[in-house]
Amino acid sequence: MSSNKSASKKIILDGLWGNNPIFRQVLGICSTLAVTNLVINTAVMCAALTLTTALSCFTVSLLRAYTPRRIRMMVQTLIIASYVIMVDLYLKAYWPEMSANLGPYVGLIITNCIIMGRCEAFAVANPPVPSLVDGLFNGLGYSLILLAVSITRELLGMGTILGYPMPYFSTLWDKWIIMVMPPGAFFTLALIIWLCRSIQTTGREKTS
Amino acid sequence: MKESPQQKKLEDILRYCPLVSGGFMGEDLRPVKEIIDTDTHTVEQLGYTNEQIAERMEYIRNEGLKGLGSVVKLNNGLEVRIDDNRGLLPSPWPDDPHRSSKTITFVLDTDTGNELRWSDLSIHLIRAHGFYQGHGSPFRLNPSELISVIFK
Amino acid sequence: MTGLTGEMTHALVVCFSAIFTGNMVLSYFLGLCPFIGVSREIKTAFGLGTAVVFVLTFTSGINWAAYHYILVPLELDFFRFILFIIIIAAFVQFVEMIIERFSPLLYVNLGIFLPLITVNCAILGVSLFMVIRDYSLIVTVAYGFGSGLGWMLAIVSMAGIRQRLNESRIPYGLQGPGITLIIAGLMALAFIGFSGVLQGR
Amino acid sequence: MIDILTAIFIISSTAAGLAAILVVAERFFADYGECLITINNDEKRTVKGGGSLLESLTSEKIFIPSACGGRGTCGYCKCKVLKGGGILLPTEEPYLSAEEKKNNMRLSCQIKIREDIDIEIPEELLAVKEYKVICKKIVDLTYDMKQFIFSLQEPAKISYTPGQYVQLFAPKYDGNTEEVYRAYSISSDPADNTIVELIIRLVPNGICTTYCFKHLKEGDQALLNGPYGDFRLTDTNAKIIFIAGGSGIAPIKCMLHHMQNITCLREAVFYFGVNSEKDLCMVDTMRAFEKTLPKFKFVPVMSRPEHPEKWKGETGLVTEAVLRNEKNADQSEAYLCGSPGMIDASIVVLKKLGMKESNIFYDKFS
Repeated sequence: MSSNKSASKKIILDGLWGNNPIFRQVLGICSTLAVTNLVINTAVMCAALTLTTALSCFTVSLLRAYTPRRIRMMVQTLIIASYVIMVDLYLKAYWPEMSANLGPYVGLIITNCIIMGRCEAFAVANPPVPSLVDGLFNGLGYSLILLAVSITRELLGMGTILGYPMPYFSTLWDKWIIMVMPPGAFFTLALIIWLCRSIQTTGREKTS
Repeated sequence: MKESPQQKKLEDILRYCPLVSGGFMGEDLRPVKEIIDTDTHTVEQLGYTNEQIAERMEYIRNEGLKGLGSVVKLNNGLEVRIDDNRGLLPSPWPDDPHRSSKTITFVLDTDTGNELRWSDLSIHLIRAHGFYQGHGSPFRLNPSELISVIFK
Repeated sequence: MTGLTGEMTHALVVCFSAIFTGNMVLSYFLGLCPFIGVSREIKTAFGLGTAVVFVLTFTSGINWAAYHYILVPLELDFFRFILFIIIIAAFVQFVEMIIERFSPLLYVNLGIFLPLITVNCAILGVSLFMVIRDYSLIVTVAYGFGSGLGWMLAIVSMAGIRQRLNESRIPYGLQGPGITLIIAGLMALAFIGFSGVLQGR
Repeated sequence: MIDILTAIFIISSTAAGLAAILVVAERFFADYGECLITINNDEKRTVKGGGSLLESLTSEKIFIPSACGGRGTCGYCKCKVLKGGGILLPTEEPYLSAEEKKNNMRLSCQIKIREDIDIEIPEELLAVKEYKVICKKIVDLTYDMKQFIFSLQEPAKISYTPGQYVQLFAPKYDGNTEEVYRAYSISSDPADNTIVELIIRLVPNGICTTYCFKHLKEGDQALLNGPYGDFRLTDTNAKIIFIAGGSGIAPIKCMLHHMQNITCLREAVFYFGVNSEKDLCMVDTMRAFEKTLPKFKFVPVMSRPEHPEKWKGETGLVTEAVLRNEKNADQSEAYLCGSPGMIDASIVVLKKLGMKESNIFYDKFS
């Protein structure tokens, strides 16, 4: 029990920090960065993505013994696509205007590189439960960074978080329009990646 | 990181390379470009260039070669021994036809007791690509340690 | 006849706006992973760009046909994701086989990028936008070609800038993805300058 | 319920249809049919098209040297392609000199066989065969050198000229993920053609030597292919100067066996360079040769003896010993075997003694 406890501890730490999908693997930024101008959009998107990653990794590793090598990629894409369609239909049914806000980006979770990456790198060669843990915590590591991006963008751009006006930012702060527009997303993400990588290397320098 | 096919081919060769046992990357998961950037960055911070380092390593190797396998004492307290083997090692970089002889240089710094070893291929990889190999690889050279030994 | 010319002008406007005002990667963030990873030399970037233009133009046309002739009559609209992905993957595999068989030189310059494209968000993104904006066939193909060209323009100019940055000293934390995103941000700012020119909707 | 079934049917039928198109296309496109390889326009081999030239030749038991496992980064597998090789690919460009490109040399691991192809390879490569062998005996010569005696199984006999080498196959073992071939000179007596004897020195982190020293046991099966190399004795009767260091003694021992078999009366002296007493080996075999070959002299040279008082023989570097003992060498021939550094140093000394460059033979495994 202790060995797989430390193993899963390593998977969790890797997913969140050591091998973080955004600033370490630099994968899967496409579909979510577009909606980071609003924290609520990003939260829904990240929840959908984390759910899809965890469940897809779980299913892929369940079927890993039966999928022939040649069509492995095709089978993985179909599994991911089916989960994404479930999420899409759920949003359309229970939260129509959010689904309208997100537009095609919910569908684009299918081609999100981090899901295919985790399935290909981990789920294909590991038992279901660790794969589920790996998918879940990679999704969480991914969501943390993008939530940080969206909070910065919404706060500086619109002075609100989740739509509620913030005390200082909504009154005295003259809004940075650039944060609402696409270049703002690039700059914010770049700064956060810079911050995280510097923290990580100074840490690693001491240990190695 | 999504990489171009050429980059992927280089990564594949360096990780599972049939030239040196254990490959050139040890158990370092970082992409090659990042390893090179980090090492070049440390070298720059110490005020040297890869070219100077490669030249100095070559000088020490040639001094050691005169001993034909026995230990040669350099003036600054370094002891050099060459272990020469037949055959040539091609460079793993995809478009780099350079070949280096299987000569391994052992350097012992008598004052600090540091022992370093590098092959001719290591010298070429440092000069041409700034590649000091990944952590855990048998021929990994830590730039700061290397500079402290060879520029004594 | 006027219907046709109207269509053509609409197609041209959409194509032009897909290159500059609504650039795939700079304003819709689609295809960002290969954009950051593969933009180190101009030669590889150009190869990948041409492959994306080629694949985008054909797959948008095929996906339009599949959507309007298979899904809409049978009201299977929500299956469009799976159908588009299968068509894109099959098309890329098919083209790779043809190129490998008939022209080894083209394969070495273009064909090796094709596997990289099957999982590229931009290709699926264009097909999904085509469905949302409800374009006709000619406009869809023009839109596909335009967004492919826009993507290529972005990655080739990024490669040019990064190649010049090789010698400059970049703080360690910013090397790699960090500096690429900052350059992309600056390019996005520049492309916003075009927004007043054409608003192809 | 009906529309769920139709939905599933429609999607799976389109998916199946596309998959069928791909499979048919694959069969049609990837099938190049049977292609004929003509080698040095007399050997004819038919192979299935589509694979690389190197793979097809290896499957036809024709072994072209390669170190990088067909990845196109070592440039060892060059061969001349007269017809049917297709255009020169950018991946081959850096490995071919302008002159090689002119008489259309190509990298055989990068050429894909699409049609009939004529190639030209060195004649000796055709004589190369693959031998299944059993490791009969392992003898410790020094702390880092071992003698491996392999008895041939299938085919049972090997014919080689003294001085040639074979490639030993090192399979995957823990710590090594790639199968590689490494070259070692044959040191056994050519008269007995059912065994092959190799002298191998441990190279730190070498893939094959680690396999031989740690994983190969007596009675194990192994794979060899060969013989390779054109390092051999000339049949003049000029005086011979052998110079070797470390495992370079192997081909020279083989040549001495050969001279003993044909009772050759050429004058010969063998300078064997070692570091210290613990590196000295095969002294009794060499003394035995001195008895059977009247004009043969064995001169071990020790650069750093641990007990100088006990050591009577030559000291210092092997090149210094040659300079001391040999006077004019313009009529004699030299055979050098060992590390590239030692070979270069010996060539300089021999030239100083007046030896012509054409009379100096060496095998650096280039």
